[in-house]
Amino acid sequence: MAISMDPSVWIAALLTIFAYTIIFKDNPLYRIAEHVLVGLSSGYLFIVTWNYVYDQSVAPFFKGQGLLVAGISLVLGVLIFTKFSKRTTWLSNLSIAVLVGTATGLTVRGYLFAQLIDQVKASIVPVAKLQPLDLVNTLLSLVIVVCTVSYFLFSMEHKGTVGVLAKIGRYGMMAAFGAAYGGTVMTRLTIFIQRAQYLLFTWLGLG
Amino acid sequence: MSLPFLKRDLPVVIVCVTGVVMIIGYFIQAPEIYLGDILGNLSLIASVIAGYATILGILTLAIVHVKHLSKRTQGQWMYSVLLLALVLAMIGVGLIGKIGTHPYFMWFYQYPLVALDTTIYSVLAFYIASAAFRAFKIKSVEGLILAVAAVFVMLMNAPVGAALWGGFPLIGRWIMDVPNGAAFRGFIIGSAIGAIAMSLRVLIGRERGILGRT
Amino acid sequence: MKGKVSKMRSLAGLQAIPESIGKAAETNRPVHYTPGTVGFSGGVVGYAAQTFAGLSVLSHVSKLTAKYKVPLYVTVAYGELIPVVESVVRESYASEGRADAVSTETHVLYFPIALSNAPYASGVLGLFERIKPASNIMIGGFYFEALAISEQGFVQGAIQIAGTAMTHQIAFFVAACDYTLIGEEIFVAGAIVSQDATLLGSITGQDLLKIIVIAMLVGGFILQNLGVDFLSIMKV
Amino acid sequence: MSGLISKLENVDRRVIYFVLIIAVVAVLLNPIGLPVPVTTPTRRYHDAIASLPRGSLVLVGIEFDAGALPENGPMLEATMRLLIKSNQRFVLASLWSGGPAVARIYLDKLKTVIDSSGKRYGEDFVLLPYLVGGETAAAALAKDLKNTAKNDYFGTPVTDIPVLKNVKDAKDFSLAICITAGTPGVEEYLRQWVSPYNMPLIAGALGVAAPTYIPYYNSGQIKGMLQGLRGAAELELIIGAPSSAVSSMDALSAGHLVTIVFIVFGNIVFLVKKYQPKGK
Repeated sequence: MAISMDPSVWIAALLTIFAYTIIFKDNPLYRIAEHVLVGLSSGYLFIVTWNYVYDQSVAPFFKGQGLLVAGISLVLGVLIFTKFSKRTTWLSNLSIAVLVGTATGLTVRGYLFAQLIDQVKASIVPVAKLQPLDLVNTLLSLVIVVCTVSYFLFSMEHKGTVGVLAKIGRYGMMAAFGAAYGGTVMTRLTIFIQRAQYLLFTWLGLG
Repeated sequence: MSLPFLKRDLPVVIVCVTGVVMIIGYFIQAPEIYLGDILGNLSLIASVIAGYATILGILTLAIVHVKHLSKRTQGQWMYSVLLLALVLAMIGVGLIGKIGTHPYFMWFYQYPLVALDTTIYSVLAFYIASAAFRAFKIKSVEGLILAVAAVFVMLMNAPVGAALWGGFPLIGRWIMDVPNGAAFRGFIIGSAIGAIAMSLRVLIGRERGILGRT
Repeated sequence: MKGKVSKMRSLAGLQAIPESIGKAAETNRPVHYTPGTVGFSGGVVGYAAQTFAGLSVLSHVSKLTAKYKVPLYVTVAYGELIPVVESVVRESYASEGRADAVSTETHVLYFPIALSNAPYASGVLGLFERIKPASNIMIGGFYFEALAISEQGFVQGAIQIAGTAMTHQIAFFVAACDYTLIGEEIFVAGAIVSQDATLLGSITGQDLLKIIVIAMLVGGFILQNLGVDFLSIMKV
Repeated sequence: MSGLISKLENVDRRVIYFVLIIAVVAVLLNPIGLPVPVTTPTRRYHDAIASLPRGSLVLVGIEFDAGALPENGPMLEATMRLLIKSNQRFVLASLWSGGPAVARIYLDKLKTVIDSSGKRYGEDFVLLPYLVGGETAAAALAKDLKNTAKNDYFGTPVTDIPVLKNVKDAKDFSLAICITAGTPGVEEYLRQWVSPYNMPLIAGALGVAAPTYIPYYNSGQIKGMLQGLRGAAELELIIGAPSSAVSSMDALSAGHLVTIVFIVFGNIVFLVKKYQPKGK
């Protein structure tokens, strides 16, 4: 294979190299890459977003359907722009309030069920039929879960029994964080390897 | 209604009402009450508001750079020109024909945008190595646990681990399953309780800062 | 309840905030703050609470920067946060009697999230090279930029305080930052610094709930293995 | 001596970056071919598909977009190969706006495999369009597929598509597969497909996310899991179709080794400094 003759590949490859220079030092090449990325992303985001808000809050008026929802969306959406004037900025709070309220409701739902109750249930395991090693692991897991939750007790200092539990909980979390860190190396390297393959093979035509 | 009420308290009332409707809607699933429709529409309205807010954000960003340009901020204004030109170019080609389908728009997406996006992402391969070099010094019991867990899991993931010693993947797997699984379970339980309490404080208007009040 | 303020365990990360802003004042360098990259809605079901936590700590941080007369840069990744952050900052400065300094000393910068968080990350990386913050405080929900920004903050020599409840990212904050708020700690941070009796009371409520959860875990485990079907009781 | 040690302890991070670049590039250009042993979660992922009676209907959730192609893409490719090889019927669906475009990349790539197996679009598999609404859409799809996606990706009404003829809701599927780069992803499937319908679920997860899904795997809510590119490489090897994931494995090993070597090196220097006799 030989070096690529495709101008598009050259642009992608050069921008890739420009962006990588940040790991050494700030320099004009990185700044170009940064501003190209932010600029293109903003334009892309504008198009995707405009497409969506137009469909939901403007188009219904031409079709004469779903006027109520579209009307409310349009009014609340446009109110956001009142933040540009000090006198009217409080109006944007009304739109934000709808966002906050909806998000809060979803948060309570999402956390209460999927996270809290399910995670408690998953720790309660029948052990009668387990192999000895699995039994030990199951009990150890329960201990770590309980200790980690105790670590998050705020209204008491970590002393005495609570102190011991919290300490074990913290050790457990450190093992978890180490594992999460180590497990991430693969994903990060994967994407770097993919970029390296692009530069070496697609662009330079080596290998 | 007085203006102070509209300014200070109406937003709190709106937060409370919409939030409560969202929560109740989850528990009451009786078709005759039509809460389902209200819920769906409320989520839709919220997503459209967020859409307009995104446009506000892009406008704000553009204003910052127009200011740099008009003031000729040293070492910045020419980058601002580049940025503004590309925002306009992207929007321009995006609006041709059926929105967001023009070949030029796809080209901007496929070559410069995806290349830069994944490159910034992959910069982490470097940062993760240098942060590990610094952070995984065994200065305490906690540091020891952190470093040992990280190394074993890395040696479980990389094929080279098993090639060096068959025990690496086994121990790595055990760390993943037992301490990692259990501690994250405790972490999630704690965070869930905290998030729910935080949300309830927001619903009753006690949490500062959320609606810009201190 | 009024008047009696419950005593809370101290969080090292919170105590470090005034110190790091003080250092910024001494060295004449700015403070960077971010309330995370999940927004209210743009992120996902359930993550908004972390943004709330970020905003509630911002109100504390901006009062301190107003007091110490330190320039404050707040970066956000969602448009809806711009008006909210601006008004938090405005009110904080007003409460310190420095309303006039908002337009010169504070900057709310928006970097978009489009295909991924990369544009936001690249924007903040570049910003750090230019402003060289002395203090970098990040509280909220984060994705991969957590490590990118904190490693860049380290290179710039900032004192870094970070907290998140994101399971995927907390490890990087622990590794790369000077102080961390882990998981639930971010949800109580704002309440602790406010010293508001009602909010502190709600933290005691959180603790009570945790004790109940522990009792359910241990009791449920024992009952289930004694033949009482605890799991089916828990079906809601 | 102590001057040298502090220099080593504070080694410039750029040295680390440089070594990492050299190691990865060198191995990419000269692959070694280290063995890749198959792990249990991958084995169970494979078995969940391979042990289904032939002709079972499987939902394949493509919950990622172009950004996650390096890691999720090979998982999808190997999974589709396995589905074809074990004679299953499947529905490709996505809660991510970029998902269907990703699916098309792999449908094109596997065209010869599909053609030679005699599988036909519409009869054995189908691609649904992007389903807007995240978790709500996942729930709606499980409850009433044909009213949620009225047409397939190419605009054909779903009522005219043979593979969907007798499909009403989630109960008509034998297995759900979620290959994901985040949210919406595994958690949405757990809440909307697994809990209400008792659907067996297997997942393809980014290496970064896999640890956080371990609780679900341990509790049996997820039956099998591909963890990162490594998982994809293992699956490629089990089904005898080594592809891009397998060829990246050596570079992955090199990158991991560099990181570990620096951690160990950092600690040696740190310990030497700590126990070095004080004073001159």
